[in-house]
Amino acid sequence: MTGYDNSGMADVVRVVAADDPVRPLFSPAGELTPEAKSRLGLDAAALRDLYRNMVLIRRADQEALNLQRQGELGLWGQYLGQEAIHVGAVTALRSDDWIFPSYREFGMAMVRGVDPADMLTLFRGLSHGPWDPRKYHFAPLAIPVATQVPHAVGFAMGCRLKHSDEVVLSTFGDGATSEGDWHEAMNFAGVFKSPVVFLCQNNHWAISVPLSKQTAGSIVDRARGYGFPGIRIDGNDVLAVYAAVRAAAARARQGDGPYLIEAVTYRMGAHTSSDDPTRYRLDSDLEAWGARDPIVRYQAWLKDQGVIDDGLIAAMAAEAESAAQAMRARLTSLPVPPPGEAIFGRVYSNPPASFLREREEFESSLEGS
Amino acid sequence: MTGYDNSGMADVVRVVAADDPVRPLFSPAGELTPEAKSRLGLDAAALRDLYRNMVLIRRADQEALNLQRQGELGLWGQYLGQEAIHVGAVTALRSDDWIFPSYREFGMAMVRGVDPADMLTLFRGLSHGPWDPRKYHFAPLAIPVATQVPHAVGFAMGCRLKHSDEVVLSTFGDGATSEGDWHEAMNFAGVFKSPVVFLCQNNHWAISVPLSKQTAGSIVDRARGYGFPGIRIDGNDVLAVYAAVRAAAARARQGDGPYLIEAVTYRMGAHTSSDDPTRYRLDSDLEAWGARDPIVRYQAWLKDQGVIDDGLIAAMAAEAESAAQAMRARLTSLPVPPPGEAIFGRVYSNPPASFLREREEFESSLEGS
Amino acid sequence: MAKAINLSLRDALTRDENVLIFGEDVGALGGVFRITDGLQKAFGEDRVFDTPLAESAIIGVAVGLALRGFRPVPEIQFDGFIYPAFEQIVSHVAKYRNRSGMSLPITIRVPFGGNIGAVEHHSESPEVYFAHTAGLKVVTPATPADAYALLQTAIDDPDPVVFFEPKARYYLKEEIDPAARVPIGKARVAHEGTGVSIIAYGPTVSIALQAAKTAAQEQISLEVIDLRSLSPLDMDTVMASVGKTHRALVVHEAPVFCGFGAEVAARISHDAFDLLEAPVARVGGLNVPYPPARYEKLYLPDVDRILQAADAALAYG
Amino acid sequence: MAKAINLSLRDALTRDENVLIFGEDVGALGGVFRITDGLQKAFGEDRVFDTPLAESAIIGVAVGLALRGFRPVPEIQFDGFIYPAFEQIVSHVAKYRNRSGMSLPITIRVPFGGNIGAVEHHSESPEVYFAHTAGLKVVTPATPADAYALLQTAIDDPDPVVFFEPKARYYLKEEIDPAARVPIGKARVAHEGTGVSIIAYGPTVSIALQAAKTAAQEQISLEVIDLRSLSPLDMDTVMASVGKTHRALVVHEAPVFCGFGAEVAARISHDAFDLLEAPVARVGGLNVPYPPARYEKLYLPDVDRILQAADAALAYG
Ligand SMILES: Cc1ncc(C[n+]2csc(CCOP(=O)(O)OP(=O)(O)O)c2C)c(N)n1
Ligand SMILES: Cc1ncc(C[n+]2csc(CCOP(=O)(O)OP(=O)(O)O)c2C)c(N)n1
Ligand SMILES: [Mg+2]
Ligand SMILES: [Mg+2]
Repeated sequence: MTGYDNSGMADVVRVVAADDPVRPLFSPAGELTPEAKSRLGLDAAALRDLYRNMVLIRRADQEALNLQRQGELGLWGQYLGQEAIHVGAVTALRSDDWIFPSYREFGMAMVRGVDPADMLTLFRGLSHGPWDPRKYHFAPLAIPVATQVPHAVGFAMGCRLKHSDEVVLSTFGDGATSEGDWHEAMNFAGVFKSPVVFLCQNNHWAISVPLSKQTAGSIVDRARGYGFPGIRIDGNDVLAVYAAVRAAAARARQGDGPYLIEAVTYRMGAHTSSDDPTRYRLDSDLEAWGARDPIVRYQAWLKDQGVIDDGLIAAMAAEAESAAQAMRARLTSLPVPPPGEAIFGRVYSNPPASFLREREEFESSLEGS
Repeated sequence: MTGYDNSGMADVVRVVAADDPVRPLFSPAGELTPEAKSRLGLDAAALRDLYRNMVLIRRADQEALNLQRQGELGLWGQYLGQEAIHVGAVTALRSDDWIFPSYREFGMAMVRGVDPADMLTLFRGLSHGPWDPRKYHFAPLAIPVATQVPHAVGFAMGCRLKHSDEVVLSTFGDGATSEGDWHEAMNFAGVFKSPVVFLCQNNHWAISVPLSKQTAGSIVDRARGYGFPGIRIDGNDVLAVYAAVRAAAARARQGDGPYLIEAVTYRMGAHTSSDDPTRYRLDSDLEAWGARDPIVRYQAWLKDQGVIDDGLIAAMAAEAESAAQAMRARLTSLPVPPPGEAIFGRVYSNPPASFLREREEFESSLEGS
Repeated sequence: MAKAINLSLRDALTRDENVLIFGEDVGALGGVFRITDGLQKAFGEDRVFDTPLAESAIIGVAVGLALRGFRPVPEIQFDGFIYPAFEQIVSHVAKYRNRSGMSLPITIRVPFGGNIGAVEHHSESPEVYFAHTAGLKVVTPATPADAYALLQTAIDDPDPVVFFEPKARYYLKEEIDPAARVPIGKARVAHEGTGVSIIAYGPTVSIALQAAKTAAQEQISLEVIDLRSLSPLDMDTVMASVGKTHRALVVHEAPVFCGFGAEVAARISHDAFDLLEAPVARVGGLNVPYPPARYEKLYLPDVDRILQAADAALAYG
Repeated sequence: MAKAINLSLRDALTRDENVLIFGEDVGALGGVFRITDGLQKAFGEDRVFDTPLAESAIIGVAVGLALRGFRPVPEIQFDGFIYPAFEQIVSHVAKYRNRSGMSLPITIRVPFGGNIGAVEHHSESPEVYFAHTAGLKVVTPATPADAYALLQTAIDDPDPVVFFEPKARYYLKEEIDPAARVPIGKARVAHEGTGVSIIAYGPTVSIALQAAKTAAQEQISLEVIDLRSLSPLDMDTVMASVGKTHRALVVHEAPVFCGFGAEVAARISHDAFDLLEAPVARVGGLNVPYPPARYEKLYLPDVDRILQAADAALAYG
């Protein structure tokens, strides 16, 4: 401890981890530098794959919206405009790195290989969680805002305790940063130096509440208060997201702790199919952000680089089209699981006798009717 | 809105209120500058009063501990070592500025004029809140950590909505900053630009958990993330606390919003009378911080300034002694309120009939026995 | 009912300048159910405002605003999102007056219940958590007229009230009498009958009424009691009914185990011990987490299950 | 009982390397009740560690740790401080398996109940909030032996368990058989009798036993059932007892209104309708916030109130 002098408070001054492998890759405005872009080490096939995945998930998003409008889904929340984050982030991770999403990360799950038709059964009212998280290292969607963030941190704490080298991606929206769970989890991550990358998808809206009414200060500035670095980047540039997540994940993997990435983007659709953005949003915003469309921009750059041509673009569009049709066909033909199993089947590993009795009574009452 | 250029993210960049009337008063290490000290505008009487109040509340604290040891109180939580914060902060406020304390602010309440014997009935198991907050503009003690912070912010929001010019003091410990409520309240204060001064009493411990295991990053750095300024100051210097709170309150009063003061101090006693610090704390810490005792330091300075002499010091000690004896005498002679009133009397303003029936039955059952 | 609640809020805002409405999306959007539609426009951003996404703070600042002299009417967007505010409600809203003598005239509005085909966390029935919490008053209307009048009473009440709105009944329409008031703690006989007393509240009242109608065709007479207030519970009205019928069953959407029906059944069984001609039955949600939408009709009480329980009660012994 | 729980944790840590203990002050201090005394020293900071002061995150990270393959045994320091974690417990701990197929072998330890002369928020009995929440198992021991054995079972169970420890009984001492196990969902007959069945759990079991002893002196025979498990509830044992006595009363510290006793009373009244010779009585806390310590004995159920209720049951009709 300390005497009464300047160092008197030295013990309460925590220096933010000086090392920051992400910052050098970006301009002060959050754009990936040309220099960093040239050093990504992605070959043409990999660059094309980023494009292809963005096209695939956007088309699936559109198809899901169609399905909702046709009454095949109860609800749909578009991620239109956020494809660069979904594709860039997942591609930057190792396949055994776990992802803890909120509820808008359908695209991320697709990139991870979860079958989109299976996933849609959630929005069709058939299941609360249609995939096995262990198979895809992809946690169930979390609907209560920000509540998944402590799960991600706990999982990352566990990776460290097991001396394994996976890292965890925790993704959430701008609105989520207002919740207490978000703060508690950020502080835990800092205190336990957990291998977790926090990825805020700042799409400017929490349903109808704009960032200006949601967040005092700025989201990225908060990282410092938790003792780890953070950066605000252009969330509509798939390569920027890829570069930032990859560098932050590498840093976490080597034991240097958490990192916060604030990826700035824009929710081009409604909050969900139940929402009516005309009540609170100006069309002019859409236009401005439409000009920054992540797919259009990336396509232009790829052409520029001669990595892609109109033939390939058309081919990928066609692939996305048939994938969307296949998704629709499979979804609408999927059987409805039997009620007993759907309602009682997964509640307990070790179901109490009274619970099993209730299930039996329920199932026989169905036969009855 | 913005096109696709650097200003593309301009709308998410919130600049922390540039004005900071507190910072200039302090050295980078958080010491009040001699210059600022000379400009406090406190006359000799006021300077003496700060000393007198610290002596009074320390003696009361000691007497409460004695009472606990003698079985007159069920519990006592000392604030030994934190007197400069208690006295400096309250003195810097207007008497109609509300204070929302946690559970260790007995000294603050005394300075506000709450009768100490009445207050002690809380720790004697006679009442959950023995004073009328409206009379003293001093909210009830809040035992669930950090839960009072949103109350303070809501109250401050209300002051603004009523166009009145009171400000609110929200005080809490270092451990409290880990709770979700703390974060949510800080963000609300920033978003609604509420007239509230956040005063963290960083006494290095949350029961047995040291700051290093409690807080990632640093507490004061978090203010920036909420869009308002903050400063870390020497919490064992009553003039530093007075100056910081007064300047932050003046800023809030004129509509410039919240301010965070991290007053660094040390919990010289046990967490409470139920605690055993020998299990987790080194005596050497106590020695080091003992050397920074707020009363000893301030006394030396006052003598130096010729504001106080041994005669006055002895007189104040005597006054504190008799006040402590009076507190003890009054406490032990206070009647035990009748059970019916104590248990049922304050639950509802508009008690349901069934509730009144239950109270009647209860009271007649007492006559019965 | 949505319109009735909107009107009730509007009238409260007009009548008392200290009434404040706030929560997530209650401003420009008018709430995800449009309950606060047009209120911000009419009363301004100081009276009706959006908050950040933080339920604990929404309730916590309501406490502070109430202490400052306001009558806060915070909205919790969905039943499933009241849990983050649980500590503020249980440790402060319910207990603050008991420790300070200061009243908290807060009305917490919560759309609750299922049957809307929603995704997880949007169809919960958490009412008993609050009914068990001393210091709170807990009410829920079943009709637009009651929604209007009960909300007026709740907002005027000096004590904190949790106001549960049966969201699956928002579509109901009815003439509103702005002078009408419904006291907290007073149940109503929604349908007179002699055979079995069906005790319901909120979303299950209309199902109970359907059951009564169906039963009538078979010359079975069911009485339907709409509790309206869960805490305090109006046992006088309940016992008056059971005094007639000597048979009772309770219906709610929440899981039966430790649900509000347990209190009602325990009380009736106790107070009407010598009167009862059949055990008090409970018809409610299954003891599982709320299921996916496709299965909710099987989870929720329905007319058939009510009629079966009523028949069993009548056939008993 | 404190020693028994400490030993149970120690044995679990030894037996299964995936068992983790964490919470506020559980490390160097050994917990405010010394329940984890010496465990960090013995098993290291990776197995037994202090956390920041944040209950929601304590439970939230327990979920993440369980998903990663651990068996977390988080401690909530006091009953009154579990509320901030309510959302994580109700929306995730209870429902996670139902949406993911992944089990959460989490045991949440919570010292609960009053009678310790504490300040506000340190004497709460929140058990029914969790018993009503489908997906959780809720247990509470009344003796050191049961505390040891039930905690072993809880930690081994693949499903989440809320383990309520009657803190006012921590002082109880008893020989421990490390091989003993108590299954979740099995009540025990704590004292045989024929006159009235007293259903108790946790802190009220010893009061019920005292009542039984006192009554015996007046040739009144009371049977005491210690539920041990609230969810699931062992109605077989309860009904076997009521089948003998035809009279029952339930005792707990929580307020009676919508307390766990409501479920027990409703079930007995229903299942034993033809057997009962007196209404099922409930003896519990008053329907007020927990009072200041000086008054808690008047708030809490005691031997006299139990005996009065038993006499009334015996005298009934
Ligand atoms: C705890 C909680 N409160 C409220 C809601 C209702 N709700 C669903 S999404 C949402 C806005 C979330 O905004 P953000 O975090 O920015 O994510 P985005 O929808 O923009 O992807 C709200 C308020 C919820 N799901 N959970
Ligand atoms: C929500 C909650 N959790 C746990 C506790 C138990 N507890 C009482 S004080 C305390 C430590 C608080 O530390 P700090 O905020 O630094 O305040 P200090 O005691 O140092 O003044 C804890 C954990 C509590 N009162 N409330
Ligand atoms: Mg958003
Ligand atoms: Mg502290």
